[in-house]
Amino acid sequence: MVSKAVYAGIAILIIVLVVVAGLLMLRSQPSMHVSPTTTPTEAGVVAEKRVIRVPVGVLVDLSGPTSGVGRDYAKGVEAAFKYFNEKGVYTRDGVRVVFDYWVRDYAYNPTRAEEFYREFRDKYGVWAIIGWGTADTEKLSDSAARDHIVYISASYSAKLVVKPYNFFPAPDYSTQACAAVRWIASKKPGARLVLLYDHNAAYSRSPIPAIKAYAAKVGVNIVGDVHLPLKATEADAEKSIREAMAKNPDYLWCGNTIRSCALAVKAATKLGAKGMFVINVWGFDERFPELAGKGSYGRTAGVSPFRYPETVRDSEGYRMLVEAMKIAGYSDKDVGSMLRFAQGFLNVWLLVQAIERLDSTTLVKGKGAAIKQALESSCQGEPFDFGGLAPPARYCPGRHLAHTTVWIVVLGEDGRLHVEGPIEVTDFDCVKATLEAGG
Amino acid sequence: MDTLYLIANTAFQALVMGFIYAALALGYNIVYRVSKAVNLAEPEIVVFTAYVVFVLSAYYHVPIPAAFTLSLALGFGVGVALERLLARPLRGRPVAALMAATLGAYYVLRGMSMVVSRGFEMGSLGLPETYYSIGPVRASLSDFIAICVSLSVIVGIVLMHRYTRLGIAMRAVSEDAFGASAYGLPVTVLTMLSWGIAGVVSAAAAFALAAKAQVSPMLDFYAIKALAASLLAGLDSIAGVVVGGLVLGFMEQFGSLALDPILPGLGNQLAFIVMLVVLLFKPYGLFGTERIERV
Amino acid sequence: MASKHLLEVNNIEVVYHPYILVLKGISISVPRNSIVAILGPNGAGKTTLLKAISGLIKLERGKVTKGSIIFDGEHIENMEPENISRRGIVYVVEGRRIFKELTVEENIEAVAFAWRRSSRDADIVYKYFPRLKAKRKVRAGYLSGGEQQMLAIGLALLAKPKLLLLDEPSLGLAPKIVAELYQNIRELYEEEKLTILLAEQNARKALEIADYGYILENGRIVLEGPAEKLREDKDVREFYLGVTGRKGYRSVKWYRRKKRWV
Amino acid sequence: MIGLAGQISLAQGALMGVGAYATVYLAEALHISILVAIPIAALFTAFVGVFLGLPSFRLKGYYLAMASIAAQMILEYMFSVIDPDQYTSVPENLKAFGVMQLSMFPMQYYVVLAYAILATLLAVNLGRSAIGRALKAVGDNDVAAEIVGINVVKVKAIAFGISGFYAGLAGGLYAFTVSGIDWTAFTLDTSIEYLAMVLIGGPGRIIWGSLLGAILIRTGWSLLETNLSDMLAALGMSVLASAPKYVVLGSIVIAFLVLEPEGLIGILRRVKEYFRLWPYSY
Repeated sequence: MVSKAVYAGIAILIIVLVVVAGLLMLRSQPSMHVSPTTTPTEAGVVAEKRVIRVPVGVLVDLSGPTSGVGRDYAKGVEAAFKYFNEKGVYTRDGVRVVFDYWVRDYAYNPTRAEEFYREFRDKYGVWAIIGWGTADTEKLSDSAARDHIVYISASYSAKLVVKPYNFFPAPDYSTQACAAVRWIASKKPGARLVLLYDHNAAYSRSPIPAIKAYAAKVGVNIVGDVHLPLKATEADAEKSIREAMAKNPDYLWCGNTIRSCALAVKAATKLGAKGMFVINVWGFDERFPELAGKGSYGRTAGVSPFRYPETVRDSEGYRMLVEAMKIAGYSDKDVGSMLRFAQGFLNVWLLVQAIERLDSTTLVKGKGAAIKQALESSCQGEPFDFGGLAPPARYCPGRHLAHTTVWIVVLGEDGRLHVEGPIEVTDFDCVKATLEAGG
Repeated sequence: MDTLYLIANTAFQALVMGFIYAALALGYNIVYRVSKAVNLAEPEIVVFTAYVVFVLSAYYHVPIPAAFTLSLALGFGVGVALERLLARPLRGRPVAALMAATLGAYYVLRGMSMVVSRGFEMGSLGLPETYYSIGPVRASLSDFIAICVSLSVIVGIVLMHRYTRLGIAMRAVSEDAFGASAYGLPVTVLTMLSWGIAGVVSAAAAFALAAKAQVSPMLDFYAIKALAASLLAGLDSIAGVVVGGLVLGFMEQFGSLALDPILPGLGNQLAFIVMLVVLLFKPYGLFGTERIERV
Repeated sequence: MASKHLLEVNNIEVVYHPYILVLKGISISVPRNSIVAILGPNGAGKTTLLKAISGLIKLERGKVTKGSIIFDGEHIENMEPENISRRGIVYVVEGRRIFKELTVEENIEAVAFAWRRSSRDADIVYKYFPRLKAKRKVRAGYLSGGEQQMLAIGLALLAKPKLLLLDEPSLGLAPKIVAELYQNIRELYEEEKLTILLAEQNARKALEIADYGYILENGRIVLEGPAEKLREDKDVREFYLGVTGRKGYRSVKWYRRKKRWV
Repeated sequence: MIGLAGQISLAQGALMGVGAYATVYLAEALHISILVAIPIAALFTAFVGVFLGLPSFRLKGYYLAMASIAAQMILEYMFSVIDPDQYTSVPENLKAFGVMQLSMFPMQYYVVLAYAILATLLAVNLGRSAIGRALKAVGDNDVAAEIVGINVVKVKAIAFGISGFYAGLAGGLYAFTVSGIDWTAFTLDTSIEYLAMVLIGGPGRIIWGSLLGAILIRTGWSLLETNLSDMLAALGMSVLASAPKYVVLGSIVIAFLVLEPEGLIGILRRVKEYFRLWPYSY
């Protein structure tokens, strides 16, 4: 009995050691898998080619509470890297740039994100990070500034607008929400609006102060402030909708993620609640009609700072997306939402465009700081162009607000998405309102 | 708004959720009866089987009833595997060891759900949207599906335990495995079968839950909440889960109705407060036998 | 192959997880169609011996480490308890092990399920223990001690045992009930052609119906012999049957000079 | 940490959160250095720990598991109420001690190390003290321990207090090392991970077992995580990046429980024993 256990113990130890050793060996191989360093297309040029390898960390949520949208975003990021590595990215002086990237699933846990951040910084010395959520990005923003790492996130939190190294190719949540309020005001002056969101979640809360401030300005009456849990069941959603119905709203703002908002719209259909839903950017995409059912047709709209890829099929950007999907080996079936895919792709594209503006010496010498400079050069100069997928973006030092153009995507009676807008809020600084409300 | 309307609808939703919680709690109790341990892997069995139904129907176009049946079979398989791999080798060791091992299984199952779901794709089961008005109550097809599935599972299990020889033998084993084995009852097989049945119950509850809350990795949260129903009923009670589940459902729905304006979200956490209170004052629940070991 | 003995236990040692040695080299044999009694004080190892034979020590992390147990010509040491009971050894556990939450009828159903017996077969219980028939819808936990013991033995009967292991059937029962119970056991033995291995502290009663007896102390067999011989043995009389032949224990304080064979 | 007195606690993550938030709020309210606030917050967490342990004073270990799950979820909710924006910044100026600024890399490391060594020393001595022995006795069999004359309730209360204290300490140190705390770092998953560490390390050996388990899981987990992620990414399956991690860790926990309940420590001891006796097997 005892000796059996000894053998079992030794066996386990050996297995553990072998696994660890194997992993270490794998690790010691430089990650060359990303792409070949020479391009056969330039046949004839026999001279040795210089290649700049840019290390980039990617933080995504594939197993946590936001994985429902995080998955397509991660695919977009990955496909973008593959696409650009294959197509070739060159600095201003024509030196080839190849990205080495490491994808980490931090499961929406900021502590994990911080661990991976350290790994990126200390082990790989990354120059840039393509990130994800609000809490983690805000948490890491100061470190990123200190370590001169450009941080492009999928969180469009207003707090990140003023952080020196944080960028995103879209207006912030509150600017988007203000656009929604403006759209509501234009549809029905004096409209009654109920806010539905999770009162205990950072993402859901972030645009609320701006909405309240701007609504007062444009004459939209906020008649209710109702809690809708992120982890809702139909029963919970119904409860919230009943509470909202009591306020007799013309419009309802849903500030949660897609699952929770879809349940809310479903519940509204079931209870025969009136009013149009206007849904925050992460709460609405192409999958919404399917998730919320036919009852959502004609009564739902989503806020989007991007063109839905399907609506701009003849654009340059869409062509690139399709090609990136092909290169990464994804079929249409693999990507649930092209919008999320595009969001990931755009974040990488922004990085690529910044690098293309630099010459090789500046890039190698300045690393993250140089990329930041390049991004901020758009303030006075040429904006970054996204081939029709999103409006051109400009970043000014101290205020990284790409643009203020927002579309409202209405789910029509026919079950198809109709784009309205663009809407620009020029008469109010929503970022400032948010920052002042909760510092 | 009409108070009657409000109360009737809240009560109806409480009823639906109550039955779902009851079915989830039943999964815990069946395992507890034979192995005297709480199967902490159940929340992930729920996620796993719910995803199986979703993936089969959404990607492979298997009709929902067939996908559901398959998921039941899979739930049975998972339950049996857990018994074979965890409960049997750990027989005779402290119960805490088995519970810790089920936590290990929780991890394994989560990994498996990720693979099955291709990285937690979310989705709805795509049940037909049909709505009914019964007096002041608005009900949807998914409400009825949730009630029917969970209720039929509970009733089925109760009847089985009451009237079939297999069920009676299971009750015998749950009361005294040692004695049962002395009389030649196939304790090992019955224990395995119980775990398997618990898996089936969890899979059925998962379907009911998915009908009400869509398919997502968050489903485990509700299964953890159902522990409160299980405790309230008494861990070794079978029919008591109905009361436990309904109490929880009503408490949660009316609780969040009353509490949300004051402390948003507290209503959804009431289950855990119930758990603590039950553990402190009535650890054997409302219907559990008081044989629970005391210090 | 049928040897004279239905059961032979050869020099076994039993260890409880993982180091506690409980039985130290015990050998007994049980001839077909006989009642063999194992006597001894509390903690002598009687129960452990029966558990070793029935395989139930496995559930308590015990193990037979030496020696062999041969039943009907087959080695059964360290087999799964279910497999042993399938071979016809049925163990009526000490302390009236029945399913107290179930009714009498359900108790019978459960065991009948295990042996795939029809309800008609189940009537055997009521045949030998007619007292139970009136209480078939009563929860077993509410039966009297004697009735519970009867039910326990009745349940064992459903298994059509070749060898019935009875552990302390008289424990905690009133003398009158004990007499009735032993009467029933005797009838059973005669009519069903059973072989019974009986562990008892109540040596007087046990030796009344047994053919052969072993006396166990501290995990060893200290004395054995045909029942009538044991009944006559001086030491047995003194220590187990309470027959001192002297003026009475009050004056002697016999328990203080209790002799050990080991 | 958790192996104390044979109980399973799944609230360790939340207790760590209590320690972290208490540290920050204390330091801010009293304008004291975080380093001073850490032990006070840890004491506070110890009280919370005792409170959480209340149900198990009357009941067996597995009931504590359930009570601790409930407590974990309630605490999680409370965090989400006090910190709804999921970010409570830890002011840099409170990280100093006297005039020494301690928040930068090498100093930060030394501070944490110092605390860790102190804590371990404390734990080692605790194991040898009368309380430590009483804890073990209760862990083995609380009924028997009571018969021997150990005040089981008191000992259990102490056990929960101690485990709360250490969790609080860990939380405080965590707050010290980061720029801001966020309650999603203290979830049920965190608790489960800590439990796994102890189970793999060796539940009986409180200190060395947990230490070994913690080191192994931390390094092993991150090795698994990074390498598997990269491998799967190379295969174009990065959406599944986390799946193997969960499967492997879960399997290891199960394997240890089933095959080697004494954990790594047990294996090490037996291997040591084996080689000591080698080449004779007895």
